[in-house]
Amino acid sequence: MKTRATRQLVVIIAEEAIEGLLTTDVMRLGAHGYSVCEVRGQGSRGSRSGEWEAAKTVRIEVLCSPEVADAILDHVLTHYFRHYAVVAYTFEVGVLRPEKF
Amino acid sequence: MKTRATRQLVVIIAEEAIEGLLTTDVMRLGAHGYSVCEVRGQGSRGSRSGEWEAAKTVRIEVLCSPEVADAILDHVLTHYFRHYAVVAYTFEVGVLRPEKF
Amino acid sequence: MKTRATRQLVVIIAEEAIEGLLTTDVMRLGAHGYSVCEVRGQGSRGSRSGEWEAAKTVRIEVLCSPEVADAILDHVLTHYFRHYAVVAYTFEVGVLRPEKF
Amino acid sequence: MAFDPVPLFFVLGFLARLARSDLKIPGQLYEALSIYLLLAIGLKGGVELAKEPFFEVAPKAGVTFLLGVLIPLVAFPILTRLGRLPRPDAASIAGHYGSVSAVTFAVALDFLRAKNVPFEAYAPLFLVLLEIPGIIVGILLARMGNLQTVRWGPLAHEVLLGKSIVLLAGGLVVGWLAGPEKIAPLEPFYFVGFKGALSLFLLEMGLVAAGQIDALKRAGVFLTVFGVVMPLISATLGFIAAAIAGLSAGGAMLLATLAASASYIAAPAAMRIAVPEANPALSIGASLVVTFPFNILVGIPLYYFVSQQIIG
Amino acid sequence: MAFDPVPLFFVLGFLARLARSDLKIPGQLYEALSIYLLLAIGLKGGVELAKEPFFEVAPKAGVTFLLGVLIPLVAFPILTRLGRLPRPDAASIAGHYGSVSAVTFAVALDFLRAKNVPFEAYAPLFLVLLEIPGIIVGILLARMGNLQTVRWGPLAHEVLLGKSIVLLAGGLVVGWLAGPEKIAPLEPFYFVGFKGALSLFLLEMGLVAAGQIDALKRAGVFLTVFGVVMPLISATLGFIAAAIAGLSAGGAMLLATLAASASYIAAPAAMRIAVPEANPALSIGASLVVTFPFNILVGIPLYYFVSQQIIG
Amino acid sequence: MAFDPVPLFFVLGFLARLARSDLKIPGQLYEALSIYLLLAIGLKGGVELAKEPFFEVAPKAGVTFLLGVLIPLVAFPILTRLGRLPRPDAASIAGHYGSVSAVTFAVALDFLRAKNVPFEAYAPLFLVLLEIPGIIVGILLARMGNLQTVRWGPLAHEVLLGKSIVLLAGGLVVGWLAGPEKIAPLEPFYFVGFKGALSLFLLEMGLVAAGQIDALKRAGVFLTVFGVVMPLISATLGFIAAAIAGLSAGGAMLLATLAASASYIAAPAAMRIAVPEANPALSIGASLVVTFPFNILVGIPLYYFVSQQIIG
Ligand SMILES: Nc1ncnc2c1ncn2[C@@H]1O[C@H](COP(=O)(O)O)[C@@H](O)[C@H]1O
Ligand SMILES: Nc1ncnc2c1ncn2[C@@H]1O[C@H](COP(=O)(O)O)[C@@H](O)[C@H]1O
Ligand SMILES: Nc1ncnc2c1ncn2[C@@H]1O[C@H](COP(=O)(O)O)[C@@H](O)[C@H]1O
Ligand code: NA
Ligand code: NA
Ligand code: NA
Repeated sequence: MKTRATRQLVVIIAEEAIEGLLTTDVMRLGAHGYSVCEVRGQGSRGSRSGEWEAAKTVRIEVLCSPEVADAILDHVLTHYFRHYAVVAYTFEVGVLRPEKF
Repeated sequence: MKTRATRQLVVIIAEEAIEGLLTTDVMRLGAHGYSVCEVRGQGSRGSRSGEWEAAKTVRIEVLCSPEVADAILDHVLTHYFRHYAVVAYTFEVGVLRPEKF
Repeated sequence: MKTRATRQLVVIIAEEAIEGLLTTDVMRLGAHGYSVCEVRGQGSRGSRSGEWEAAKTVRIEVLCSPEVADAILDHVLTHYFRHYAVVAYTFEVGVLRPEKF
Repeated sequence: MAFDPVPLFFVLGFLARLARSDLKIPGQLYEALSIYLLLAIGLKGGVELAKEPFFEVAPKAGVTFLLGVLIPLVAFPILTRLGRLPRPDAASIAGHYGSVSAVTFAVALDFLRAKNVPFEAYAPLFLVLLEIPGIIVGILLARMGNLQTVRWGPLAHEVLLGKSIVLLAGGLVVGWLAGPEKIAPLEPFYFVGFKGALSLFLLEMGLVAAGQIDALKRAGVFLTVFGVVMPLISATLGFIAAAIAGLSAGGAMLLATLAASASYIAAPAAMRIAVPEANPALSIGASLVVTFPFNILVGIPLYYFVSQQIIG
Repeated sequence: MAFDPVPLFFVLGFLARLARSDLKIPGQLYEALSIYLLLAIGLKGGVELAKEPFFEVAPKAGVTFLLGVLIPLVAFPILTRLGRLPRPDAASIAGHYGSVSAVTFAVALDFLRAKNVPFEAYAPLFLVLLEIPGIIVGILLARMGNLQTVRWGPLAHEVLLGKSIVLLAGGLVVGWLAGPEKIAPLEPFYFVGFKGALSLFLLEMGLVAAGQIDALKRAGVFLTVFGVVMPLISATLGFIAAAIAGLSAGGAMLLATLAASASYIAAPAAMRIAVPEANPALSIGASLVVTFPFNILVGIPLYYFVSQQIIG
Repeated sequence: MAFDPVPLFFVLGFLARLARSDLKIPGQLYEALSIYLLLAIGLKGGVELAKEPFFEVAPKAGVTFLLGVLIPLVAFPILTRLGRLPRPDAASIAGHYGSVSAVTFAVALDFLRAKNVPFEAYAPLFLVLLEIPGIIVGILLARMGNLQTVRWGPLAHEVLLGKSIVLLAGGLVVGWLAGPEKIAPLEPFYFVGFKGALSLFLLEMGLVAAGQIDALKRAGVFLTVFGVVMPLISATLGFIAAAIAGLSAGGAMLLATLAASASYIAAPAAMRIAVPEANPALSIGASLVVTFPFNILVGIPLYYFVSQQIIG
């Protein structure tokens, strides 16, 4: 298959209470966009069914440069991991229009 | 871990108005299936909250061969990138039952 | 970008009827969590619109060690592929707090 | 000539989907209406149940239960012998037809109310009693010979605590505990709005049913015919059971409708887990795409007509 | 002084979003209410249509249709000449203003009912007739010179089977087939609850409109002014058409409101596919953020006042 | 004996979830009902407020506000001293109990209406006034000593423009501006349907509360006891405040219920941002799994009984 420019995809799964904080931070740290979808799930803090306000979880995905990805992950690690239900991971993807991200 | 056959996962995030066009194209270009989920997000064209018809965004994922992945991405690049809110990326994944895709 | 510890992300797309079975199995096989989102889609068994009970599809993602990933995929292959609408794939991601998964 | 609007809503949804309109059902509206309808049916039945002496109701309930056991036993040989279907598919379909469709029942209720025909007002109890036995018999038929492979624990849980049973039976109990006077302030929400909510739900069912046309194609000619003939057989059995139980004409019509209706919620979910090798397209094609519209459009007026002839 | 609550709900939603409150619209509630309102409007109109002789309605329908063709033809030169907008944008916006907003119509209906003003009760038919021609004319304007590039097949499908047409026209047909007596039991759900559902929908529209403030910024001063002036021009054309068609004061007010309203559901969807190079922020900024609130808050009382002066 | 159906719906949901039924709440139905209930409460209060002279209401409002400040100050030492909870947890829980639960209030309203007990009809104003101060005091308690770390700007925004305040206060203003006559056509939707919508919401609350049983386990015995005793203390304070403010028996019962109720929407959201180190399982376990059912099932009849003894 064709060789394509690469970028990082960063995925953050977190309780919805901090969606606003996280997306603001993500944009401030240099991302040019993000997409959010609602999930339900289970983890070390028990089950989160999404049925009511405090049980909602979101999955935020951000396509960005490796530098921005590092900045986002470090920020999440320092500011949110301790007190919030958060999971984060990253991987490399081939993109169209790399200049967009 | 076990070595597995690989395929490409293509992800297209786009305004819902063209979901029908995109999924038809994807199947025509050789994919054998796709999965769609609704997202909200932000990008160069501003924020898309998903609250009403014109503000909806979908995330389409297609597991397919590298050739089909190329065909899909090129098609999206030529036909949709100019006028529509679209983001697309691809990466390699290990699959079960490779003959299915 | 920084080097990070890696884990596997396993994604299972399946009819909602077996969501409960699958998530129970996933946890039993050693995963420490999972996230589920609702999708609609198309595949070899036709279109699944998600509009009513029997047409619902879920996308389950599990961040886990390569061993657990193997166990999950093998289990899905043996127990669910034959009779159910199921798609599964896996890929490697960089994670924060690897000890969590 | 003036048509009853409720079935027209079904037709509207059906045609819209066939014509590939972009009209879509918000999935959660479907769920919300379904919760509402089940609760409303249960509540109303419960209020009425409170007025009946137990020994009046018990024998009728017993006959109803037996009817649920009988129907799949009748359907199964038809499906294996005439239809030459493999055992799991035949058993699963038999289970679907042994169980019931609450919305079909709701349309029949509405039909009788519109015509001011009296009926045993605790009829929703029959709905609860008929939902389960058919499913169990279907599973037994599928697993004959190796019954030890059935995981009865989870299955019983799945079937007895499925959402429709919980809402119907829960509504019955709430209605029964609260009684007519305390339920009265809930009337505008649950009873006055019932027909409207039902019409909206039928619009959605039309969309859903037409969306399963593919399943019908896979089901083929035999199952299409079965989807029309089986309700007629079951309705006949229903009328016989009603005669044995001594029901009024209205009650007999409701029992015949229940017998004739096929499940498209509880049975598919249970069969998917308990009989995974059965192809769900077959049972859904027959029950949802043929039998459901048949009952709504033709069956209910027919069963009503028959009930008036033989009992009314 | 007592305010009409319905527009106040819009203002509440608008201010809440402007103040960045976390009040959000469940997307499926928006969809559910929109399905409900369209069906209710259609049903009511259909019931009334059943009472009218065809030759009474046909000429009025013809005039209404022509009005839908005319408005975009008037809007287009204003947008290209005065606004110096590129052809695709001007054509797309013209199409939005040629088409209609069902919710604006619903508010006008409710306004007349509250004041007990009589009107041609089959007015929802006008709504159906006005939804489409404006969109088609807009697309033709965008594609003048290279009409062969338009894929008319899919477009006709998209426009004729769009969800609002299906629900409105479907409701009309169901209401017409069922007639007043059979529709009566649906009244509590579809008609008595109408104003409440409308109020909730307007709350949501307020949130949506304020959420599109950015689009208005991109649209700029010219389109903001256009969003206020164009409805006044269209309403005038609407009154002229009403006079030609010989409508009552109430009917004239409804036709003027329809003419003045701009589409924010059917037109955006159709234009996005048929004229992709048109920037959707421009048409949505003007139609949703300016014209919709203008009509709800100022236009409807104004058109009412005018209708009473010239006809009432 | 006839039971009030509204609490029975809660019990039904609670038992269904405990029994691990697959009955699920469509998330957006939950949101839709919650928007509806808050608006309906606000509207009704606003209509009544329009009838009251300002100087009548102002002192009662002042007393209510002080009550909201007082309750967390009483709860906090109990939680730190008796419960030996760390400061952030104690402060967060105190804030939850200082704030209120609108649904508990709705059940109390419905209880009084069913018994035809008169009350100060502008009581929803108390609900608005009590929602916020408790949360602020809770945050202050958590941050004592390093108040400069609190980001007051975003916090004020979060708390003052939270969805429940916007809907309640917005409903009050709309009701007040529109007045009784203009609100009348909204009655069937917002008021006649209220009890039914409330019953459905309580079914969902039962499912939600039972789903949080795990949280209660983490909360432990002390918080379980606290969840029953604290409402009794707060209700007592509420009765004292009512006596000072000179409320009627009905009004006193409502104020006691509000005082006794603990927030499970506004407070969790605010605390999560402002006091992230507080474990949300503790406050939710106590407020949602213990105090909410306690108030619905035992508290409201008890506060009513007491109000009749001391004032009625
Ligand atoms: N191993 C995992 N794989 C996928 N998602 C996870 C995993 N662990 C946790 N999550 C998600 O992250 C949320 C919070 O996790 P936790 O903080 O571990 O409770 C859960 O509710 C899941 O949605
Ligand atoms: N960098 C990004 N990462 C993830 N999603 C994005 C990104 N940029 C845009 N999107 C998504 O794509 C949609 C359209 O993007 P745009 O055309 O840039 O406005 C947005 O609403 C987002 O949902
Ligand atoms: N190639 C594919 N790419 C992405 N999702 C797929 C693919 N094939 C199937 N799916 C998803 O898996 C579900 C079941 O697939 P199937 O068993 O092939 O009908 C479909 O409804 C889709 O949601
Ligand atoms: Na049956
Ligand atoms: Na117009
Ligand atoms: Na309180």
